[in-house]
Amino acid sequence: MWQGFQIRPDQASTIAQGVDYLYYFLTAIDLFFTAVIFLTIVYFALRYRRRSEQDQPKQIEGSLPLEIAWILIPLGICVVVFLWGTSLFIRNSRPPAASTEIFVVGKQWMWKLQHPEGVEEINELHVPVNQPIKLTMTSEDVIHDFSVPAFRVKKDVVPGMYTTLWFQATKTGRFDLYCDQYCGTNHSLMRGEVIVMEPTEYEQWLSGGIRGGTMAQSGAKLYDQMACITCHGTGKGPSLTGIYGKPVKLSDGKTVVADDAYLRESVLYPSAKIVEGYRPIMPTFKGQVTEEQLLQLIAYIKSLSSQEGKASK
Amino acid sequence: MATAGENLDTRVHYLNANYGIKSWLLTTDHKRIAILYMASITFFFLVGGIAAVLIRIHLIEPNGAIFEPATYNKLFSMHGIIMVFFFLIPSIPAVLGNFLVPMMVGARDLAFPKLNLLSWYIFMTGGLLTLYSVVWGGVDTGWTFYTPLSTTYVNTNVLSAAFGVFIAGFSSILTGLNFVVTIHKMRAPGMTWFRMPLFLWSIYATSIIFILGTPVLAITLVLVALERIFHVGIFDPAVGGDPILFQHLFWFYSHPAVYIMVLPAMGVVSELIPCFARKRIFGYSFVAFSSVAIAVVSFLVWGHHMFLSGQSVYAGIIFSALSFAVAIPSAIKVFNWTATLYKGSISFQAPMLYALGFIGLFTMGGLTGLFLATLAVDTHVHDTYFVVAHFHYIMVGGAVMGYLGGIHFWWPKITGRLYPDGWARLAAAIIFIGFNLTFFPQYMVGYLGMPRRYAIYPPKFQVLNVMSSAGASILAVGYAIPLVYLIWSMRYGPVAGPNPWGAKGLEWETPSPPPTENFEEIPVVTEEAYAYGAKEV
Amino acid sequence: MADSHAASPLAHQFEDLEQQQEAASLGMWVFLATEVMFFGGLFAGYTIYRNLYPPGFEAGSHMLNVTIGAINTAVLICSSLTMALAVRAAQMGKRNALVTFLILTTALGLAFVLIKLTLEWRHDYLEGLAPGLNFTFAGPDAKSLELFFCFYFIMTGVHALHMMVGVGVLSVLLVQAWKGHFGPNHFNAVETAGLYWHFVDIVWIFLFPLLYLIGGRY
Amino acid sequence: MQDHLVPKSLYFLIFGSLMALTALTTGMAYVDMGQWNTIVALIIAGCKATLVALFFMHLRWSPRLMRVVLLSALLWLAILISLTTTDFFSRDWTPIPEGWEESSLVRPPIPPGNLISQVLKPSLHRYLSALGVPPRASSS
Repeated sequence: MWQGFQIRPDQASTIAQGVDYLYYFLTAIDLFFTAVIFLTIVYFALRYRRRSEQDQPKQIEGSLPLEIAWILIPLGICVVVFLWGTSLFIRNSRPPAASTEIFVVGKQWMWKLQHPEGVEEINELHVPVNQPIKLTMTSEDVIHDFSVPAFRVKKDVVPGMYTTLWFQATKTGRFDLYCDQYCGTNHSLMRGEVIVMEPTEYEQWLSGGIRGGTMAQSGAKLYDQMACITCHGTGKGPSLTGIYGKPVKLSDGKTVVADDAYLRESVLYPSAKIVEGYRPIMPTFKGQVTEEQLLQLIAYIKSLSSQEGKASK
Repeated sequence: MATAGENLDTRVHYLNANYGIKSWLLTTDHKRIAILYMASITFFFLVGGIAAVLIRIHLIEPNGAIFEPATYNKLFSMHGIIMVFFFLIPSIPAVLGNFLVPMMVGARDLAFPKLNLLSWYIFMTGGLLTLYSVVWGGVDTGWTFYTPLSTTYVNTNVLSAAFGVFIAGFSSILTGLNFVVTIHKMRAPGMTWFRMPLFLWSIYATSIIFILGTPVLAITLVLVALERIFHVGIFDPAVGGDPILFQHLFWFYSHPAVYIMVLPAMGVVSELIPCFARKRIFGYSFVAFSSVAIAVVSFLVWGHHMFLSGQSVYAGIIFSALSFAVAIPSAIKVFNWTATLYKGSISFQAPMLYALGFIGLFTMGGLTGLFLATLAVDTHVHDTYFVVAHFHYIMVGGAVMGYLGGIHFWWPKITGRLYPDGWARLAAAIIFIGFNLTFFPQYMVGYLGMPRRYAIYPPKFQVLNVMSSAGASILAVGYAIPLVYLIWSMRYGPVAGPNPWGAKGLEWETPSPPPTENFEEIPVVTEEAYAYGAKEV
Repeated sequence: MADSHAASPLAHQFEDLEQQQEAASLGMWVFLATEVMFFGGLFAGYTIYRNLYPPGFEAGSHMLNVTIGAINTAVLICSSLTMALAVRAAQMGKRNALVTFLILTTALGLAFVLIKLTLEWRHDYLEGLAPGLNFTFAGPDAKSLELFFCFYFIMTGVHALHMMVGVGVLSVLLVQAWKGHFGPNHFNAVETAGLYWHFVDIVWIFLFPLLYLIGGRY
Repeated sequence: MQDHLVPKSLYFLIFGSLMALTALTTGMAYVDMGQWNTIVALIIAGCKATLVALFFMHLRWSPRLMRVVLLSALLWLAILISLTTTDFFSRDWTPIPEGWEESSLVRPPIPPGNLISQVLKPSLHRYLSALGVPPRASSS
């Protein structure tokens, strides 16, 4: 029964160890102060127990030096822990540029994952070991939460916005993936596995799984089906070539960067931000495209930029 | 109630001043209203407790021992809603606060007695409405009512449950208002701010939270209801609304609400420790101001519930730093209580055991709060059983221990009779042990990654869950014992006399049970609080 | 207990009239503090969305009728004046003046709500601007405009509800004043009701620019 | 304090000022001041509210306690609004980790001397523009 009894999950990512060290440090502080309080109370309780009903102990009002000491010592510890925890957190908040981007859509009650090459998975995520992976996540319905304890990463998956999370696995194997934000009836069944593979195996697995072309190819197909080109290719609407990641000037004089969130908004709510020099004629595609298709469209628009970048070089 | 006594009826007191259902339901006497609250919240505690027992039985099996996930979800939502809004929040303020605040300040009643009775009726209206909706049909959003789940996706009694909580909120507001005005305006001659018992300081701090926090929850629930009925879109991403705004507004109240639960318990402990150590409290003004500091700082830290919610990284850093600030006043209190014991004359009657238990459990609960304020560690343990364990240490280990300690301490004053001390000590010990056995394993299973609110969980977490459930059965026994002997003592307990513990404070200078007007004549205060041994010096 | 003292203006739990007066007025101020936070939740939401979607909010604001808004503001300020004069009459023990001013205040309060209801909400509803009921606006910024109207209806609705509660309280006071219930030593109820009434006025003083004037009208 | 009898003329003076300010704020809405329209309107509203509170609500003659109650409510309101907006307007604003390795860099490491010009300033500008205040440098 006690065999394999753990006090921590596997350390399977580059940040797991750092988090665990901080956890141990906090546990040590916790145990130390708990011990101090418990032992002092027990000692006082025995040493100063009431020996007769007539006991009238000498009164002590307090002690300023002691008060200052037990304000400053916890304060010092808090500052150390805060700085330590925050620096780790900041590091975990910004994915490295070289990350492979995988798209995650949460819906009641499953995880849908799409690799850039177009492979789609449900409740299973295959990733190569020792490579930074960036997850761009959104939800089709309620708030979910993508959590992999072995990687010590977790992030809410919120409808209407993109959240990101990144990790770099250091061990091959299968690791549990949970939905940590209560999301309705089958919340506890919204689980899966992250399968970390050697890069060569991963390539093999990928090539076996490609069905409908890459994300960008699927996006291109959609782009065709929905006849986006009738406006965006004719000058009626702004050209989409090379806009990804670039600033766009809007009709109200403001400038926004054409990132995932902006593109998503422009498909769903075209009138929200009108590009300067164009009329608000685009119909909304809300209800006509799913969150996955949106991600494919964005991948396609993104690919238009990289192609252009290559061409200009 | 305590009518057929040995010699309690020889004089007129608040319990025998008049009889009959009407004399209770229409009373404006703060002491009787306190007893009305005590009966109501005991009832709600039993309902919430039954839910807790069922939850723990269910979790013995990884696949769920008794319920479908849908039922389990309703069960933990019911447990959370009932326990938070209808037991913990009113527990000490509405019961002990109502009974003691006027007596401690040396007044005949609260400033607005009719308003006080109204608060109880509001509380019961909200409570019964919520109870109806969580028992018949149920709610499965959890006590947090997160949008858009609660507004769009679930098909259960969200509206009526939220409406019940909304109504009960006004009871909190009016109670807090009554306390603040009473403490400001009704103090007896000579009762200066720095002569007040620390219980009053903590009730005052709690009232600040009631007054300034509860209305935000009220308006948030109104918005949730409008959103659910009309789909107006304030929290709906489809219209450009942001579900995270709901979390901001919700936690703006609900984080300070944790301190509504634990601050009064701290106040109780600050009364018990000096009495049973026969010592003045160590560092009176530090303990007093730390209560107010906790109340203020508690409003600055709500974002630590949202580190991973899509809230900005910068806001997360700010909230993390502010969250650590709460640790300081909490630490001040724990150290000062411990120092009060030094060179005291310590007796171990039941209330003292609860107080010492409170210090132990609150220390453990508070220190694990540091884990959750630390961004990187919270990233791992957020929404796992680690959080569940942490807040049960604070709310059950802290607030409920404090409540029971206070009930045991003032029981002779409330009823005029003593309970069997041996049984009470036994119950305190069983509760302390049972509590730790229940919730300590949850810290461990939480760090291993088990998410909260899971009806079905991976088998690898089973050992710790079985341990927790086993501990819960001990805890349940511990809670059942006081219920029996306290009810027994109301009729058969020995007569207590005005001051069975040799305690200081105005409430002990009047007979037990006190007369309706509390004091024969309004007392004049001439000494500091906790003037133990003052005459000798 | 309390009932035995009902005839005398001093309730049993107080030592003297001054303590009772101070308690009543402090109680009302504390209650107003909760009201600040109650509206505060709405103001917080408004601030965020107004800054996230300025064009939609400004366009929405432009669809409201400033003249009616300004007239209503004036009505409320008049009612605040009559309320203040009512309290003054109560302080001086002038029963007839008190009754007159209470009637005026109640009437002005009702006028405010009626103007709101018939000239504004009804109009907005007919224009198809009521989110959740018949929101049919389809121009640019439709979705943030809908958010603006959410806030418009909820904020003015909650405010009007407070007005109605105030009108109810004042009607009760009116009856009591008519019966000669109040005197120079016994006008707490009028005073605290006055505080409430002025507070509701202040809320409107902020709602008026936030809803009607943002973004300018030029 | 309740016994303080305010002269009728003062009430009418306050009433007059409130009406004048209402007219002023309505009139100002027709003057193009850009971002300042809202700010001016709010300042006028603040003045009106202060007048009502001080004179109609007798705050001017009330004990300090009442003012403390009111001010703490406003302080709490400020806490609610400011901390919530802090989140909303720094959403796309992620700090750069210290010692971020070159191999996996989003952008090259910034020499400490340029920290202000390359990190703090643009961030501040973005923050201000999110709040609706156009930063001076980024116009045109």
